[in-house]
Amino acid sequence: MAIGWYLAVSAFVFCIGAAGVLTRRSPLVVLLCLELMLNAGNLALIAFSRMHGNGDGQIFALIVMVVAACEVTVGLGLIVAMYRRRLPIDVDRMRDLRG
Amino acid sequence: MSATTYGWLVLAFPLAGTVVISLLYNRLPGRTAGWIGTGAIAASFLSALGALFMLLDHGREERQLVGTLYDYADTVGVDAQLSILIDPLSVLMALVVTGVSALIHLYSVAYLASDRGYSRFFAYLNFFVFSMLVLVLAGNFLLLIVGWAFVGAASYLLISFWYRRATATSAGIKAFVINVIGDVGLVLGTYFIFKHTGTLDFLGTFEKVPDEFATNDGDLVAGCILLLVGACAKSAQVPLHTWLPDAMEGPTTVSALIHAATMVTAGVYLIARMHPLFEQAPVAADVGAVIGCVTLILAATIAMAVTDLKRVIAYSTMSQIGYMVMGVSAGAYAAGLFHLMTHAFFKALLFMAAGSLIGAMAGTQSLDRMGGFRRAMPFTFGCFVVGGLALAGVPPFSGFFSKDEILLLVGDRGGWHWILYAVGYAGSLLTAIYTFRMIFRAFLGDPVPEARELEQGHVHHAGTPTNPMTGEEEDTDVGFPGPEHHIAERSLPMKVAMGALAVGAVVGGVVQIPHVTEVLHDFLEPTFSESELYEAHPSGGLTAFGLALGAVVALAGIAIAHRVWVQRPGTADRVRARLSGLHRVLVNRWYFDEAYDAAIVRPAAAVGRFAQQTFERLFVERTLMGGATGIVRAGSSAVRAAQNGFLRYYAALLLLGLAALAFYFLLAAT
Amino acid sequence: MAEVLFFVAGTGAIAGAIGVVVLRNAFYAVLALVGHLLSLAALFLLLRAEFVAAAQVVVYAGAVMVLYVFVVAYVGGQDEEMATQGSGLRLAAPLFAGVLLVELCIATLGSGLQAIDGDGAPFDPAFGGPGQIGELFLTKFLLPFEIASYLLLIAAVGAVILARRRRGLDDGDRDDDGPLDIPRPRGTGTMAEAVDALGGRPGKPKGGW
Amino acid sequence: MGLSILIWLPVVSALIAAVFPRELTPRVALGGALGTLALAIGYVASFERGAPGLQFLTDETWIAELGIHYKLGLDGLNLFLVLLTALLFAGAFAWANRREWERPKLFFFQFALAETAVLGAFLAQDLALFVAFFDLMLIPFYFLIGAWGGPGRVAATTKLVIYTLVGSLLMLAGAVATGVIAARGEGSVTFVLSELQLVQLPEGSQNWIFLCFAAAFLVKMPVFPLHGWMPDGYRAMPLPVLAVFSAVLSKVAAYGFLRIVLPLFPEASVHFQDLMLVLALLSILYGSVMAFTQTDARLILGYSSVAQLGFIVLGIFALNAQGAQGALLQMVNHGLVVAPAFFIVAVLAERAGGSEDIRDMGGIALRAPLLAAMFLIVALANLAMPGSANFVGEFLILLGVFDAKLVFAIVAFGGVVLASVYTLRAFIRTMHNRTGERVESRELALAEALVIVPLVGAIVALSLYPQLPLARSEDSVRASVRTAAAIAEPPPAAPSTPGGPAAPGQPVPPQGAPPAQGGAP
Repeated sequence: MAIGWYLAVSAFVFCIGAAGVLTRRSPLVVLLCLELMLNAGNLALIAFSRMHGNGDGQIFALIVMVVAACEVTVGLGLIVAMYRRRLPIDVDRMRDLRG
Repeated sequence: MSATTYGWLVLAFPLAGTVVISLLYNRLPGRTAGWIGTGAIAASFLSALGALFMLLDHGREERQLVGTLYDYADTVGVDAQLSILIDPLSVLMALVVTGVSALIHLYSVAYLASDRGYSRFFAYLNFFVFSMLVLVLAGNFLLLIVGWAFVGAASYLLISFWYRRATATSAGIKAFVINVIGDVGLVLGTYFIFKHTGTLDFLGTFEKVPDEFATNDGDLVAGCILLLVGACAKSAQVPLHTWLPDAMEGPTTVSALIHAATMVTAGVYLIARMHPLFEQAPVAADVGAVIGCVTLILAATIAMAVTDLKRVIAYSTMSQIGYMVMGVSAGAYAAGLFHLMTHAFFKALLFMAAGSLIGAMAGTQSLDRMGGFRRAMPFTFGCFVVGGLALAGVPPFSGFFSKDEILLLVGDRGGWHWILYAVGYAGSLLTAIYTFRMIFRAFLGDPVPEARELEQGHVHHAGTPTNPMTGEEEDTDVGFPGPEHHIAERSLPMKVAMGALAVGAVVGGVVQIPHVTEVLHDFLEPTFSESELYEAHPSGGLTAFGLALGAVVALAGIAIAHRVWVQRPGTADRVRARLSGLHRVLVNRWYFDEAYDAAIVRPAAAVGRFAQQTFERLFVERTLMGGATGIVRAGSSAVRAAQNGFLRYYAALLLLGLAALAFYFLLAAT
Repeated sequence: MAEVLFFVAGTGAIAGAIGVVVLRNAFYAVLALVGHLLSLAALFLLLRAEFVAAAQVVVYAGAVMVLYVFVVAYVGGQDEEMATQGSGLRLAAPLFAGVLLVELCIATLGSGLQAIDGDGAPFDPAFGGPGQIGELFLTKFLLPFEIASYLLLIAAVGAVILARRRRGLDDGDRDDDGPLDIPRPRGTGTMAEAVDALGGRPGKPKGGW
Repeated sequence: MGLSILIWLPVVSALIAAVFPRELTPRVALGGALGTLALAIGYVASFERGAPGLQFLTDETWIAELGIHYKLGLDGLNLFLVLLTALLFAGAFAWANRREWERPKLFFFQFALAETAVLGAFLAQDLALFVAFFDLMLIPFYFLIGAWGGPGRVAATTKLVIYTLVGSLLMLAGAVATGVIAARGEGSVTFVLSELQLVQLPEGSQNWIFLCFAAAFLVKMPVFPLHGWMPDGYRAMPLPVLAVFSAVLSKVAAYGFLRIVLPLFPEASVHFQDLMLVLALLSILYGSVMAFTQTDARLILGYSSVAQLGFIVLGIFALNAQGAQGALLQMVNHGLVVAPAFFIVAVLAERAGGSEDIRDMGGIALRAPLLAAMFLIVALANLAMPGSANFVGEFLILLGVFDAKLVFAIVAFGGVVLASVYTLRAFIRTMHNRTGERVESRELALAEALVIVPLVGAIVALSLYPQLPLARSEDSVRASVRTAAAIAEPPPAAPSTPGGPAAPGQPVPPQGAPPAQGGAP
């Protein structure tokens, strides 16, 4: 398959993820949508890596995975903390910038 | 040791005295501080003598020696070094300063014995002498300015020595500020001269002056007139004289030392030192002569009217310095410096005698309250009369020779200088009158209660000490004249000091009798070797006429005073009643203070108030600050509106930005 | 064969993604993401990135998603309403996404890169294997590798601190005075304040010299 | 490497101090500041007088793509300013040791960070690095005032930040523009000062970039009419912070003119000379008049600083060697005077029942002769009494202005007279006259004396031997003003006049080249 196809899939997934971030209100799902976008990026990276026959892209993808994992742990930690303190699990209702 | 080494020693002793007394101020028992101070000045005097002898060892042509310690500020074309110039002029000044200072220190040892600030006083006084010596020994303009300002600061410290008195502190600040104006004149004048000569060194400057400047060159005249501003401020010449009468707030010995004998004569020294400049700029020299002349007559008239004992002497000082300034400006250098020396003797003597008198009056200074002290204080009376005779210019006292020589040489210049000559003799008449007015009112007539008390062997003491100027009760902790008063009759150091000065006042004139002993003239000749005016010699006939006229005028003045205040005691009141307008002008000192108040002080204060209340608040605070904060506030509220905390809104903006960026790249690619 | 696989996996990935976005129940959304990730792993394999594909399955679809599931279970996977506020945004969001998609497609199609139409570089059997990855990580990318590991460590510690139950919080005992603890006026967003509802003591130093 | 130690030592030692128990933190931080001072003294001692160009050079590429270097160096311009900074910070740390601070670790960290930033700004020889350190200075002071300040600190901090930030942003824009415009001909961007000096910017660009830099510097000093933040800021700052803020930070700005503006934008400096001189004069007169009417001791000193900085600007924009040399000396002098003056104000306020209003003071000299003597020396130095180093500074400044623009010099002398009025007024109203109601006259305590007496000793020492800094700074100062001076006053046919051997428009050799000597003997 031509590399272009992979890139197209990547673009689709990225945009779906972006739309999800914009429309969903649960921070959990927002995090999931962010994962989608990151994975779209990963797909593009690996496609280009294949295109050039160079392993660097794969390394990038792995590091993105690490960052994504960190983001997930911290994000989920926050969600748990919010839940503990009986705060609403809803990004629209968490607008008070003064804590 | 060379002459310059002695010169450095002259400076070192008073400085060491200051440092030692300051560091040990609270550990010195009794009068130790006073003796240390006196000793330091005496040692300095001996060093000055050493410098004199070493200088006399040199040939006439080599009597200008420069000693340099290190580079003070030698950079970007400025060549200021820490250097002193030893020549006949500076040695003469150093001798007069240290000699008179040593005696006044001696007097102060007893006079201030009960003052709580005893150590502080001697630290200040030694510092003053050090400063004065820096001034007269300085080898370049920068060091001259340093000494010039140091004496101003020392004078400030000593005027406001009794710092709990508001009158003293305000007099101090006035003196200091006027002296700073003088410093500014000096600095600016230096700039004008430095601009052409490119050196601050005295000898280097004098060498270059004839080559760099044409006669009456604009910059040179400006520079010299600015130097005159400095001289006027320091020597209390019109119009910068108003601080001197107020300076009498300081202890009497300070008045004797600083405001009569030494500091105020610095202007005379300056003009003499700068004579190559002034001779190249005769216009400026003429201005100086006129200023001196105006001052001598103006001050003499005021001295006729004031009744405060110390202020009468202060105005008389102004008047006498007027003679000196007139003299040195008109080219009578040796005569001017001669008068400086004799004046130091007799004026210090007068102040000391006045101090003794004030001691007997328990601090009161008004002539109206004094009288009949002749029998109670014979020694003081004697000294006062000797000083008064010298001041009035009665032969053969010292003032007779010096004052008349100034007038002789001024008259010898001819032309319009005859006006100065005539005014000088008019001033001489007034001098004799007001001097003996003082003597007659204080010592003759019926004894006042204080005098009677003293005749019975007891010095009068006021119950509660008060400030004689305001009547305000003293804050009796420190910073007021001590509770006990001292008079010369009861105190050996005071007696010795006054006696020595009295001898000087009587016989000081012999060093320079025209056509007979011209010791001073010969001695100073190396300093003024290039001067054309220095060699001027009035003819024998003119000299004889001048001396005779001087003697007659002085005796006439004394006779008038005797008639008005002794023979017909009511005369003064009648004259005052008839000339009430003139009297008011004189008592108010020609309204100089009021004029300055209206012209400078009040407008400045008004500008300050306006700046603070209106300008700062309206412009800086409202317009600038308000404008800036307004802009920032408006901007921040716009930004704050975007920060609504609505997370998805942020994300949408991000995405929009991404889309826009991608769009840009797409466009850029095609 | 590859084409078939690609279309199956690609469709799976896109479907999974759509599932994540549209499913209201968070639990189902997580499951959809798992499906998406697995499809993506297949795509990675097609691109000859064996190691990344394995990591994707093991780390991502396995470990990370388990974490998600736990949290969803803990928080409670209640259904959420779709956006109520910002209805303009509700329209704008898909619009922006669509615009971006169009742009990306144009970029892909109109790209001047010739290689994009090819199958990629000539095949090297070692490419994408753990050997190559490991060598790259320990030579060329050693520093990023180390930094990433520190990042992980910090994130782990951070997550623990965030989620732990705080002892003594109610006493207003704030452990400050660390060298980098920034002094700030009350109410600038410490967690303690958020929970304490600003009831704590005023934490200001006195004015002075 | 060596200079990096000097810069970063304060902040590192503050971090170490934070490890110690909180009782010990201030002591350890003070130790760090004293160590920095010792290091600075060492540099002054080993500074080679007369050697051309920068010494103790550190030059690392920081951001290669932008041509930004981490370049540090000492020369005559910054040598004594560095020493001054180290000395005054050590004094301020010692003063801060006298009282308890809330959150001491944080306080001393911020304070030390401030020292690092100031030292960095003085030593930076790269425009971007200078800008970075210059802006870094704001951060610790923001916290120091905002968190530990007195009443009204929030408004004061806001004003301060707004003013300085506007200036800083303008300066940033100017710095970037300088690099970019200078690179247009060369191809590669560089921010290293010595290389930027080789490039002649077009005059139009020079003019607006000059204004950007001038805005930042004039606000920081502050100079009339950009001093709006000063009264509130001075009232609110904690005293040790205020002492270094007033004494050192203003000097960074003045130093910026000599280090950056004059060599890089000589044509613009000449173009705006009159404007700057007028601003300087207004500062002198306005500051003096305001100082005369204030009763808050801090504000008297604040406005007096406005006037003194007016003199410094006056000297710099005389655009000749005398003026610049005087300005440089005056920077050191003013720093040395104003810091002990603020400490003395603190001492006085402690004796006047906590009030800083001079109307509540009076008669404090009564039982405190040492305090009175110290204050007197500081006061006399502040009014630039001849014999003090301040006088030498003013003498050179006014001499420079006198040569360049006679009228300005004459007006400026009015400021000299006014300085004596307001300084003595403050001295008399606090120390002399009748004792104030709540005044309790006490001698300096040992801890107070340990800070004030050495600083006053430094004033006296410098007064006795001003040649010490002057001799070391002369060559650098000449190099700094050479181009501008040549444009302002084309030299006469004989090129031996001091200060202007280079022909107008001729590019200036880099700092490393030996400066052409003037005709001074």
